[in-house]
Amino acid sequence: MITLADMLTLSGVLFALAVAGIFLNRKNVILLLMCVELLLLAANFNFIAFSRMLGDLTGQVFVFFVLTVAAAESAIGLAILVVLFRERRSINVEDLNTLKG
Amino acid sequence: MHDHLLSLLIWLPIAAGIVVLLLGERHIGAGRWLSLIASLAALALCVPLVMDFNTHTAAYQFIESAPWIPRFHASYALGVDGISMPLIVLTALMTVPVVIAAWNVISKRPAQYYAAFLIMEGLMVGVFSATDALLFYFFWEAMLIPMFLIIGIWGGPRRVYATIKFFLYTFLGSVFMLAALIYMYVKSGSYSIASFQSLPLTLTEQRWIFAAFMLAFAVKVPMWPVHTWLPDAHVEAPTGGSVILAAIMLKMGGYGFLRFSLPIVPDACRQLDTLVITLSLIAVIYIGFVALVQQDMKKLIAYSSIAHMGFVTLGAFLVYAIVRSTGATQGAGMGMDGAMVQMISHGLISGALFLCVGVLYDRMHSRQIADYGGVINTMPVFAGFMVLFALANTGLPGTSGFVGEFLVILASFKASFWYAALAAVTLILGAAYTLWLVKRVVFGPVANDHVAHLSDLNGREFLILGALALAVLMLGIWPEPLLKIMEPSIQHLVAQAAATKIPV
Amino acid sequence: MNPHLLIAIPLAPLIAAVIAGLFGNRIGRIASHTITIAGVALACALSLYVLKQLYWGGASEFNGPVYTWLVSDGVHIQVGFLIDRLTVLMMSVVTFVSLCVHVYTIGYMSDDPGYTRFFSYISLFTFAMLMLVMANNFMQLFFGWEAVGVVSYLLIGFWYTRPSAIFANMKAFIVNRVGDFGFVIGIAALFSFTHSLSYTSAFAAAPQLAQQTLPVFGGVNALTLICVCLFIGAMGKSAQVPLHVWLPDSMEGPTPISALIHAATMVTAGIFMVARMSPLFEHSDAALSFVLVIGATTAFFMGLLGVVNNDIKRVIAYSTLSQLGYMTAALGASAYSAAIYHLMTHAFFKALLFLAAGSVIIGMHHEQDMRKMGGLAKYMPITAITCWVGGLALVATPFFSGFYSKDAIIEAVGMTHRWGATYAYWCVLLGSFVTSLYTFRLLFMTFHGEERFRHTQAGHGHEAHGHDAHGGHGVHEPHESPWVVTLPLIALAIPSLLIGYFTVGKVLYGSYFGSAIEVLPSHDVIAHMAADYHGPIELALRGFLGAPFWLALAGLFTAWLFVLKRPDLADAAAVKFAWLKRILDQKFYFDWFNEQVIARLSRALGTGLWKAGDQTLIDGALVNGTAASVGWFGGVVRRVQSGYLYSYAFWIVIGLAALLGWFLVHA
Amino acid sequence: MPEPMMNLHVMAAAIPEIYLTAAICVVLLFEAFVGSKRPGATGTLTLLMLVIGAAVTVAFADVPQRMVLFDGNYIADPLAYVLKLAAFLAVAVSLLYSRAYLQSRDILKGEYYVLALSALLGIFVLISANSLLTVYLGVELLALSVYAMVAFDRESGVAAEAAMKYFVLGAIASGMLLYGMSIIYGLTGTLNLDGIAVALSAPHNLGVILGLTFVVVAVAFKMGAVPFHMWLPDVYEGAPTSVTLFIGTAPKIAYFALALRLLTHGLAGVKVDWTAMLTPLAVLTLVIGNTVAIAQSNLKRMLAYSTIANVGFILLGFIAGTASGYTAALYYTLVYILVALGSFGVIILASRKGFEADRLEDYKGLYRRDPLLALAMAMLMFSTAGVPPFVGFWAKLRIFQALWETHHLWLVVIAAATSVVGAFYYLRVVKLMYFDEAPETLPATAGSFGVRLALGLNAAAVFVLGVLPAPLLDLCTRVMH
Repeated sequence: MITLADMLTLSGVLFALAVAGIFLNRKNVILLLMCVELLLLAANFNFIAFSRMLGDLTGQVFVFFVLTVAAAESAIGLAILVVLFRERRSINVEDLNTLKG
Repeated sequence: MHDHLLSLLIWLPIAAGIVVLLLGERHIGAGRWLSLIASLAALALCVPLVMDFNTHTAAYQFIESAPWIPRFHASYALGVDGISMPLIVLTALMTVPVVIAAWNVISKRPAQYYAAFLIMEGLMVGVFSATDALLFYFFWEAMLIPMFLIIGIWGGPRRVYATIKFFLYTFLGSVFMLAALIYMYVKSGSYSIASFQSLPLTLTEQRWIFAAFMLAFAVKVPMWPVHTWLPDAHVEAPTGGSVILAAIMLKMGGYGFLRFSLPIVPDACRQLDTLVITLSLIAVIYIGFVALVQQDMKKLIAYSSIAHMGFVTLGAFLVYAIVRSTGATQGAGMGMDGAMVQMISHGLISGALFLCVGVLYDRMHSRQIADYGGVINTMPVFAGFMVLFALANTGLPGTSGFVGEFLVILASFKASFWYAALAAVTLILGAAYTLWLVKRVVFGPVANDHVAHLSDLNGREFLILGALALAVLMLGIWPEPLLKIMEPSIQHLVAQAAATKIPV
Repeated sequence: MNPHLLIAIPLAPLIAAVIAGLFGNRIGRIASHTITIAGVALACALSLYVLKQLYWGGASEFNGPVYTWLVSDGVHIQVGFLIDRLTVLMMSVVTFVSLCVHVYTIGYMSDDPGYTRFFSYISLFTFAMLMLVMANNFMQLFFGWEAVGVVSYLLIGFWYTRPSAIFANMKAFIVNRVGDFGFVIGIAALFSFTHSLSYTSAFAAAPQLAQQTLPVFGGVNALTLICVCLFIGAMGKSAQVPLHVWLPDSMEGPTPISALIHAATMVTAGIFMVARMSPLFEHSDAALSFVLVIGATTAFFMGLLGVVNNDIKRVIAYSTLSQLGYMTAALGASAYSAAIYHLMTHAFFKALLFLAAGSVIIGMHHEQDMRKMGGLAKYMPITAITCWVGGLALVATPFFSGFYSKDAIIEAVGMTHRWGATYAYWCVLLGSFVTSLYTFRLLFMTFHGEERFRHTQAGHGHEAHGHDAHGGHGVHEPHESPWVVTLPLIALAIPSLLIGYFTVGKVLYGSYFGSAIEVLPSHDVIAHMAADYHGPIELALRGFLGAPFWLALAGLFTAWLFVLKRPDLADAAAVKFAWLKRILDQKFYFDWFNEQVIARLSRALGTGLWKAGDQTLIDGALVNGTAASVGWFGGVVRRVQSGYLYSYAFWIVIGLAALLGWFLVHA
Repeated sequence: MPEPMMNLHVMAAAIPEIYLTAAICVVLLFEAFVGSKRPGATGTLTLLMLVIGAAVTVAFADVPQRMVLFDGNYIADPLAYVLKLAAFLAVAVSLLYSRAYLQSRDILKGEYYVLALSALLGIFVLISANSLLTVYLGVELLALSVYAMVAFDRESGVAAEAAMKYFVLGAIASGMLLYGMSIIYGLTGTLNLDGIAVALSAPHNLGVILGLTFVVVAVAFKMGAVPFHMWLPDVYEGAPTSVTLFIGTAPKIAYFALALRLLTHGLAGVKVDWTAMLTPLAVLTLVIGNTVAIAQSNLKRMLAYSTIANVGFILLGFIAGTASGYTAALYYTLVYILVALGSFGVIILASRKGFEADRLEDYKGLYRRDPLLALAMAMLMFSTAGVPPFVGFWAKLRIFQALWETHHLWLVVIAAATSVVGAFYYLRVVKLMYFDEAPETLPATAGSFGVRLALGLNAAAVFVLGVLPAPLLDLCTRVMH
């Protein structure tokens, strides 16, 4: 039997992985985008788990919205990535440091 | 007209300043005359203010009131009593020489120069006539802007440092005062100063409020050790800026102590008066020694201002020590009288001295004492004025400089022998630094070719210095008219300061 | 007495001074001196009239206000006059000497470009001095006190291009301010007890004040503190040790000033003030002892300095110091009337001496060094004779005015039993010898003996006048001065000679002062002396038997020996007692101490406070230090914003973790 | 709460959003068919649409009291009405200022306006959000539009970098918001803010505070509170100035609404906790925002830090935790937007193609080159510094007052002290403009008469509202109660 606690733990692990991935990754921007997706996934997991526990569908409806938004978000993210690559010829995170201070 | 006299005094110069600004540098001829007329008109408006002033009451007069921010119970409330009225007259009086002194001298953006001073005048009158704390603060802070620009635009080589220091220093002080005012509003539900004065406050509250007021007013006065902005500001400011700074703006600190600190937080004042008095005495002695070794005329006069303002704070806070030592308030009023007279007198004298330095600076473009010597040989009339004002600065009887110092020393002996003794040291130090200045600048053989080619005062300069000399002498020979105006308000203030506001 | 008439007395010279001062250049020299002389003459005439009214006319004293200066805290401070016999005596002396000096100035300053200014100043001085003596309250007293100081300041620095003059005037003012410091404290102290500045209330409170103590310095008697403080003021004005240093330097001013201000009138203000305050001082033995010791010290030691100086005016200046010391000693002995009496006689003969010296200086073409004079009696007979009269009065030759006053002082000091009286007595007694020594030295060196000016080489001493109307070089034939100069000499010589003889019985031993001076019966030495008084002739004859006379004679002999008979002996003595001479030449190192220690320390302190306190500590560390550390902090924190995405994310996580910490605490 | 009937009459309150959605479509179509032929026409149309939108809002959305629509997901109240009008105004003015800027840099494209309008829609949704779902949708709609706007100038490398940073960090914040929402949902069993408020007013699971932490982080991120502020200076600096102007103004209204709806309404039950969390954030924000601003040499970046410092003040209003405090925060937000519009507007007018006028030294002697612009900038700077007679003073005063009412002595002291530090860098701008001489090489300033007039009015408003602050203060108080 998969308990609520198990689900929450999983989502917590996913969340932590995503966050860790963002600040440990110092190479590729695409990896960052993937981590962001993972982050949303963690949240979605929570919603579904709670929804099931509560017997309330709104949580799952929320997940649909999140998925949609996530898709849009990816689109925009990739678009920015394209622009960035066009200008910089690099998608290395380490190169994104002209703005600072 | 009496119903709106104070409003007129505030807004007439401001309106004139804006018109001058709009006329611009191209119509500076008209702008100049307009400035003069406006400043004279403001002075003329003081005539009914003085004439119709009721000297038998401590209540506010020439009251105006209109709702401003009804939700906060803040109103556009104006009024004068015996403490603020003389300061308003002083403001109107000192603006005229500033305008005249700039006549042919200021060549850089003159229209803005005049406008800045006219707007300043209005704002300063506003500070003295506001009976609503929020309105008071509004004018108090707004005034910083023109002064900031005056020093920054028309100032000397280190003007930027000086003016930013000036602004931040005073801003630092006043922000905390604002916090204190708001606190009292929250407690009393109104911004009227009278409601603050009647608001019961515990000792802890009073101490905090006292600290906030102290910061604001001590910076403005300025008291040691928050005085270092003043010498810099004075040295860098143009002549008019120095005059207004010394003559009026410093007085706001003293006015603040009298109007806010003493009546609003009397118990905290009672507890902490030794602090204020100690700082005042340090100002008198420490600053006196520092003034002695200054090489720059304006700096010397600036330091001398700090020392003289020490008497203001000393006189204002004597009441508690007097009560402690004699058990009665008898004599406290004299200290406050002295403080007030000292403010007026210092306004005239320091203003005049800065104008004198301005006269020299216009000719030689130096303020270094070492560049002068024997000015009397080529500018005898000027030398006469300079010596007169210098002597007045040393507190010579017969000049206004004596009255305030004398009254404060008399009152301070009632509080403590040591207060009087240390305060009286100014007799020696004041004479030493002022006369040494005079010796090095005015007297002696002609020091160099530049001095040899100096020309004496022109009519314009003679007029303003002469008028100020007359005022200084008149106030010294017969100060009673001034005292008479102040007396009821001072007595009222003594009663307020001696009372306790701690709720039982 | 008509108050308007009294007001006219000080006002006349004031108006004249203002006219001459403001419009002098417009109306010209003659109009200027005419109007000022007229003003002073009017004041003088009115003063004499008031004197007559009071003494002979039986008028009662006047004590009333002129106008209310201010009312503060219920205290009325008024400008007003107290005219009694003491006051009117001073008024008469002041206006009379002033009048003489005015006339004399016409000649002395005839070629000076500051002619009208000078007249304006001395008239203004007359006004200020009158305000001082006529005051009936301390505020006005202090006004006059300071006002005479200012005019003195202006007049010492009259020749403002001379560095020594403008140094001297600043020094004079500042040293006087040290005295005024005490004076103001004294006034404040008195006020704190009486709530009034009027003399009347102060005098009334005196006995009661003597019972009170002030909790300072471990508790002092209130009246003693008040009196000592007031006397410190007098020490400044009347140049008592150690505040005497300004007076010799003040000789930088024109000679008429030395006569008027620095001999006859202003410097005696302190004496007058103490006498005026006799109702206070009488109740404080400690204060009187202080006065006595200071006065006696000044009388003897300052006289010594006159012996070694060669500048004719400075010698007279030291003599003035010494004589002021005598007066002060008299005050300290409760012999107020003797002090005032000496003040009066001294005013005449010392003004005479100064004016004579001025005449010599004119005759010598602005040479002041006595070593370059000699034998002038031949060329300037009137000056010489009048100067001798003054000199003999100064050394207290019987029958001369100085004798009556000075002998009385010595005797009074001898009779008093106050703490320090013995010391004081020896000082004033030996002072007679010293007085005589320097006086005759001056007379001999100037008017007799070798005509040393003939050997003088080109070039003046450093004390020569800066203005060069007479500034030629080489040998000049001395000449007698014009009548405007000699007339005042004669006018002053007559009272110098006679006034003592005619007035001693009434003023000193009679009841002239009445209630104006208050002396406790137990202190009243003058009353004892009055009991022995049998007329001026008898007194003078008795004087020939007294020690002071023989000491003076010894002084005469010594001066004659060293100056005229054996000048080489003087040089030998100078070598033998080199240490003593050095001390005297250095004027007991007072100036050295003031300039090298006090002034230098003050400047060092000022510089230290400025550089270390203001610039380094307050501005550097606190003000700019705060600004700098805020800036530094901003700069450091700025580096945290590294530009790297992962570091931004890292900070978000840090923030999240920190806030989760709150959750943990809570849970 | 009674469920209102779904009919057109009841939906009237939601007409601004409905209208705006339609307007986006109109502008999009117009751009597709006309825009390419007549560049700039889309901009004009957009402005027109905004004006009409404001009129429509006035006509329909001025609800007398609180109304809940769409199954409790949407709320219409006087506050929303005022905020929406303010957002209309802010967007309109910022688009007006930016037009010439966009034109001269060849980015005057219809899409820009479409994005701006969709961002505005996001703002509206946030303003009227009454459930976690609408909050999330509003946040994302606004954020996604703004990401795109930052990257709009495809020729600019820094803009792309800024957009990338903004995007990634913004996504993290969204993720955290979602994660927090999920926990809150799980523990309260509802997405509806009213429902959450009811649930939390009873004794509740402590886990809510865990969710709250994530929500607070997200809100703090959006507002730009330290240490979640790091995107803000980079984005402000990197984005084209017109975009900086946009994101520096209208979205602040949305974020204010976000904080207000989420924290003070939905999560009112855990006020103690979020107050405790916001307090250190606010202090840090005040201190770091003000001090780091001093160290800047780029005006846009400096203003970014100034924004952060101002956010500190807005947070203080929330920390006060009373209606008065929220009113103060609202007033502060509106005042801040007014001033920010002007300040960035000045940068836009001072710039040229190839000369961004974003370094501080570019403002040397501006007084000589363009007195009006310098005067406006000086007024705006003094206002931000909180000096009367400018409106910024009242904003600070209002915050102080709220803090005093709740006895936050030390916060008052810190706020006062940091505002003095802040005054320094505002003064420095005035100093550069008025006290320094201009180098010869600086180009002249730009701006058509209309835009300059608008900027002049903007600055004048800062002054007039400073002298007569009562109307706006009253308005804020009224809508908040």
